[in-house]
Amino acid sequence: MADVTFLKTKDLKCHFGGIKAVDGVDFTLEKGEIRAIIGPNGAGKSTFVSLLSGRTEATAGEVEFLGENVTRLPAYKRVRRGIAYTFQITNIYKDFPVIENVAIAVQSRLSNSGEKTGAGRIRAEAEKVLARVGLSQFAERKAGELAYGHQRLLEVGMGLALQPELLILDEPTQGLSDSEVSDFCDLVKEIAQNATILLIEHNMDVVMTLAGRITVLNQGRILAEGSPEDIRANRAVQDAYLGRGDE
Amino acid sequence: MGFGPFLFLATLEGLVQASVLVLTAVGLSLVFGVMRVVNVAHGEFFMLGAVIAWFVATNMPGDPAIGFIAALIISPLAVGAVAYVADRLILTRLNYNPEATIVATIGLLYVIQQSVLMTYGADARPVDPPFYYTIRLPWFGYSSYKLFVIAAACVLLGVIWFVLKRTKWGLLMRATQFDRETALAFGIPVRKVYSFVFAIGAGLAAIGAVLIVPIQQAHYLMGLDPLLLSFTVVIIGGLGSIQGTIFAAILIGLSDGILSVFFSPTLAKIVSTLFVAMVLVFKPNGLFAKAKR
Amino acid sequence: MTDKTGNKTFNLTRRTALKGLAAGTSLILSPAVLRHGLAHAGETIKLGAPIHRTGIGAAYGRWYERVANAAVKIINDGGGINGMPIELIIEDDGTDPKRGTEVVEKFATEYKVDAIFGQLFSHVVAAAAPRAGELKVPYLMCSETHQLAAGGFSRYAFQPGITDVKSQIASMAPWVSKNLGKKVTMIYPDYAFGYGHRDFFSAAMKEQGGEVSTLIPVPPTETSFSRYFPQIDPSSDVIYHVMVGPGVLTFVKELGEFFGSSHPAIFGFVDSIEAVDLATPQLSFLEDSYFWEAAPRYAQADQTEFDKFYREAVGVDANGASTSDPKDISTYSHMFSVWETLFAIKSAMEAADYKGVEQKEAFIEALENLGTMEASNEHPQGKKVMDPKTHQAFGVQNISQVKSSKMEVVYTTTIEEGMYEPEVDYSKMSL
Amino acid sequence: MGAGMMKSLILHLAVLVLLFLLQFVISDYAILTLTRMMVLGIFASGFNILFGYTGLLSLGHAMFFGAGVYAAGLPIYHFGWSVPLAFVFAIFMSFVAAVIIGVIALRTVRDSFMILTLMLAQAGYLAILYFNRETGGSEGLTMPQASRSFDFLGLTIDLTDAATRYNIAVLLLAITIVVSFILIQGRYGRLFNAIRENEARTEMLGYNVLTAKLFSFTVSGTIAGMAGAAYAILFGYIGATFAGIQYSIEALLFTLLGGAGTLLGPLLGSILMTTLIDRLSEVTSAYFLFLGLILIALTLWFPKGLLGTIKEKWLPWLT
Amino acid sequence: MAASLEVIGFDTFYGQSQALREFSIRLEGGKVLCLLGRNGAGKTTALKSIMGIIPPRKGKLLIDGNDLSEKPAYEIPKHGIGYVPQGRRLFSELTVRENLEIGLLTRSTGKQALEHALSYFPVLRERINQVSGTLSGGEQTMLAIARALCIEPSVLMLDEPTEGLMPSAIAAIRDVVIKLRDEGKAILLVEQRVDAVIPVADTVAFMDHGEIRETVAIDVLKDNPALLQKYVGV
Repeated sequence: MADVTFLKTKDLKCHFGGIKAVDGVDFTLEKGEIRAIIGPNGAGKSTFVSLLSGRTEATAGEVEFLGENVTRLPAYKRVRRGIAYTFQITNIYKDFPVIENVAIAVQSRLSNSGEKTGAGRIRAEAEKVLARVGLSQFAERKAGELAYGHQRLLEVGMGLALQPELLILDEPTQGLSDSEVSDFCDLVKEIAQNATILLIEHNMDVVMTLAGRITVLNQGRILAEGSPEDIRANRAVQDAYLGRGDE
Repeated sequence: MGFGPFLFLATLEGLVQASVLVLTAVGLSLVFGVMRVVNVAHGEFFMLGAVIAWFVATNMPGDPAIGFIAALIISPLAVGAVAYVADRLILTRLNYNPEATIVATIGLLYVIQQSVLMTYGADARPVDPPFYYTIRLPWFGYSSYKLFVIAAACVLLGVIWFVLKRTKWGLLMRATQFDRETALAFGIPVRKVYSFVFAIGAGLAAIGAVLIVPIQQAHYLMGLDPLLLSFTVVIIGGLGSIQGTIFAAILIGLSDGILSVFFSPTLAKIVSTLFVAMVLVFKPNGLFAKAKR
Repeated sequence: MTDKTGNKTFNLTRRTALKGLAAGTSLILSPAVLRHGLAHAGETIKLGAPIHRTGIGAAYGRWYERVANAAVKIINDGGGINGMPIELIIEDDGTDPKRGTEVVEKFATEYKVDAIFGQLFSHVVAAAAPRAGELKVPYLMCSETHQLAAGGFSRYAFQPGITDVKSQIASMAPWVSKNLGKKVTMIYPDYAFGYGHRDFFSAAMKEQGGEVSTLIPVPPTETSFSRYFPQIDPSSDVIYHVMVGPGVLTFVKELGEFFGSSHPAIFGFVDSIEAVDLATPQLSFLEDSYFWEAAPRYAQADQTEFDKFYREAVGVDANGASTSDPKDISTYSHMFSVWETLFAIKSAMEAADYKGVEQKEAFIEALENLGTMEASNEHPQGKKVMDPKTHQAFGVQNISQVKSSKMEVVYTTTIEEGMYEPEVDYSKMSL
Repeated sequence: MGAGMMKSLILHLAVLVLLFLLQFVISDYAILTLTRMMVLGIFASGFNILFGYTGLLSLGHAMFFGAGVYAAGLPIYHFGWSVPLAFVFAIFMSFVAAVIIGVIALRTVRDSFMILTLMLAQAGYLAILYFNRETGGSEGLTMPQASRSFDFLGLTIDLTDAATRYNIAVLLLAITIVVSFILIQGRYGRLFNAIRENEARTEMLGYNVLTAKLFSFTVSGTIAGMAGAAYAILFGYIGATFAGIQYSIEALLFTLLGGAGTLLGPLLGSILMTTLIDRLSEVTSAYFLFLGLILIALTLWFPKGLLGTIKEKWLPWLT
Repeated sequence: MAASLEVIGFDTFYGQSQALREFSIRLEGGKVLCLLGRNGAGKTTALKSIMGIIPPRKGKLLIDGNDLSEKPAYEIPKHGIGYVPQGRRLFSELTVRENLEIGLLTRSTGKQALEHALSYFPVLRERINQVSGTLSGGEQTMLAIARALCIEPSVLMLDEPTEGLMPSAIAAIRDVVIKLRDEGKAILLVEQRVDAVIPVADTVAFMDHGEIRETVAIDVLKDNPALLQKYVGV
């Protein structure tokens, strides 16, 4: 059997009433990539990844993951197949201890893969994840009491705990300080050794540091795609950002 | 009796019921629409309105009509004041959190009900109607006061409509309902509007109650039925929509009156309750909701 | 030794180890002991009265309580029972089966009463009576329910004050069919109390060669009634109505509005206007219509000395209203049952020379053997006959006609007219 | 097993043992009333699985209590079924009812869920009235004398005996607590909590949230139904009031007072509230006034209830 | 002379997380100050904090020299701040007139103010009884501005007024902003796109992480593409 495409969308559309948030996107992603999606505000980036993760239902078109059509699968089933999503606005269990946040994700992975879900095992795995994202010292703290940057890391840690095939990071560095951003980039590089990463990002430094390829969305369509250098040089992209591409 | 007059009577009765129901339910709907608060104590405001009407009417010397008119003024004001205080003391402090307000208004329900029990007692007491006159039709007689109730409800609805659509007060409420944050940014004291809306909602229930006590009697347990019926009406009409509420009140009033003539009234209630439940499941914006957005 | 807490329920032999805990717990769980446990056994006769102070039975409960207090006062003023005064303990049962049962339990085990009396609404009785039997405390209901005579309860349950509804209804049918007509439309509450009327009266009419042609059940919580009236069969000779609950006044008012002056004969159970002032302007249509009454609300021309005495003691005037407020109408036709029940307890206890709970069995047997109770101050409604098998007392019933907004008795049944074959024999059951 | 879990287990077992031992020292009345408190405590415990642990506020849980009452009582009354058989049957019927109602009700959320459960319960209550020839309507039915004692595994169990009833209640309470404990300490407990705290996030972690909610709803409804069945067989009377709104609200009140999301909270709430009402009714007829005041006070100042506050402040390991 | 708008040291939080740090600005009448920064930098939060919708935990607010720090939110607009929120937030089920009347509610300025506001946008006059949700995007923005003008503000705050508009509409809005500035109003403008502000701004403040990182005069910015690169990307 020939290599299946890791992730592929065909003419994917999502319309809210008259607004065409995503309007016919053909997109492919290869295993092992770090791909960034950029674009001006309202370009449809978040809607697009919501369609991939199943948070939003597609109006038309298809999503294919590991050779299977997942367009009609509910979100939780896509997660079980390996698509993990981290939220743009920090979305954690604020009243629970940090470790419990991760443990919930670990339990999900273990029980979905039919493994034993003993309390000890879950805790051990959760501790490992916390170590990876550097939050071990806060394990017993209430998640809501963490600094904002640490909450973002926890958000990523929860995605990581699922050991996904594809990790979608929606504006992960938003609100992080410069030093946190660079730590974060290191973390993503490390994660990328085992997983494919799709990243929505505004911070161009981050994008340029991490991404192998960049996809530019504008007005719900793909405007350009290519290596960071190509994109930097692309006139259409600059127009889109500077607002002269409205017509 | 022929079928025609039969239907005619059922319709009249349905309209009387709808008249009282519409006032009560509009109050509930207004509170839900503007404040997003499900007020479980709404039926008790109704009951309180009836009881205060009794106190006013029995302590007012002279013609029953004077007592009645006094009740029509004093009772809604008094009930509104109670609601205003309740909002200030309880609901604002809960920050209008939906779950907490439901539980707290359940508490309020008991507090009002039992306070009335302690002061007014457990008896059902009648209020004299402002006038006695039975209209004799060829097939049956009908109380002229009941026709007055229908007319009064129409007038009051007109007033409500006018206030909401044509006055500064109405605009304040509607602005708060649609977007409280922006309302705040235009100098609308949202919290105060909330308190007043809560008071007005309760006052409307009280007016409905004053109109009904000459027909029914004031009793400390009379609040439950109007509460459930108002819920029904507000759900079918679409939560927070005043027009929908009016439509639904007439629909429910009429159908309840007519259905319970043909079926066992208990069965009619079961069917309508289940029907409402299904509306909630499958058409959560109410039966008359246009597809929005 | 007298327990310091006044609690006499402890078994001293088994409270060694956890003494402190027990004392604490019992204080929390049984606050009542502090108030009522102080009198020593054998000093008073304790009677527990669970009363419908609140809930849908409240209009009745208020008068039941008033009558109970009046009767107890008379008994105590006369030296009590067997030389012991009655200690009357009243608690609200909320007209609720669970609370009603709890109160019965409390009376039986906490207050350790000698007997319980006073519950009226049948759903409360249905829940509470069996528990009284299990706790082996005499339970005297004032409720009209037929559940007792139908064999639903135990040997501890009695109804000595008021005749049950089956008997009341059956004794009405011959008179109705003879004097008013044979074709009847019934309007009755859509719950147990109404079903009794529906079934017993239909059967009794059939026996008389009449028929109940239309049945109109109305939910007890209904607040407006007009829409039910078109179902009334216009060819009926008689409209038979019985309604209970807070909506009764609305019911009769709307019936009047609907019919105006021309209508079939109307026969109602007085329940439809219990606690309602007949002088209300809109009730004028009831003029000339008929009611069943157990005890006539309005003092009759031939009023007995006993009725006069009873009215005075309870504080009710000749119109059945409170002497302090002529607008406050009593539940005259039912509340006498409390009075007569208390005096039945008294005479049974005296017959058994009752001194305390040890003589409970003798007391029960004495209740069964009350036999004929003649009309007297103790039985102002009239003569009663206690059936030892069914534990049900039977008495006379009255049919009254409304004249000038008062009710005049036009016919009084004999006790025999209301008798039926016993369906149970409690006296053979174990105690 | 963690130390916290161990402590929690010991505490719960100790409470159960204490409840068993209490019967040797407390007054007769306390035994009678504590029996009822335990049965209602079981009902509230069932409610708590849904409300306290999963975060779904049902205002119609009396429908399951009522389902249990009638599914146990009617076969005994009409067909003379043996008590154990009727009891098991009632638990099964409550389970079926919970699954069906859950499938419908869980299509809605928040306000709508609360109103919908209220409406469905009201329909159930009216249905009992409507089928009054079978159910006895609002008057209810008194269980026949013959059903008040039965032979079970060679033992004659007399349900008119207070001590017997008390011990059956303790046993059923123990079963409820132990089952709940296992459930809550296990992976479902974590999942329920996660749903309560943040449903959307939980779905995005790969959980089928709807199934989990239905599971919680079913467990909750079945326990409530078992409590109802126990009520019917232990106290020998079935009536429509037990399916009324009042009982839905009592379950909520007990849970809020004792502490939502704690296993012993509902029982504690039931004991305190019933005792309070019992005391107050000696002084006033308007004892429900205090019920209302307590509800308001709880939402304003004590949203976590007694045990919930204790858990938060001092005993974080409490289940 | 006191500044029209002065914000001193706002610290604002969403629950635990801090959204504004030591946020301070000063704005004179007849000037336009632009807040620039990417999504989540705290621009909208800054405006909402000024309006009191999300009250700051710390800091001072002065309008025309009046200290409003302790005032409840609904008092603030009465002292002369008009607010055009992000996404316009019209009362879309109400008519154009009703939307404007909401602007009039809390000040007794009456019909005159309404007429004056409409004088900037003749097209709205034609649609005065139309339900505002049915207006075109550009008209909706105009209405949002007119509504803010109804309270006769000395300070006008606009949050991304040109977002999602056609270029022609953008130009029209821009002209009105310039006109208002020239009439002496102090204008605080939030934008993501530099090109939108270059023609109107006097000063640009770059925000990131809830802080103002740099404040530059517009002439400086025009000549310095490196700054553009740094804060807006590309």
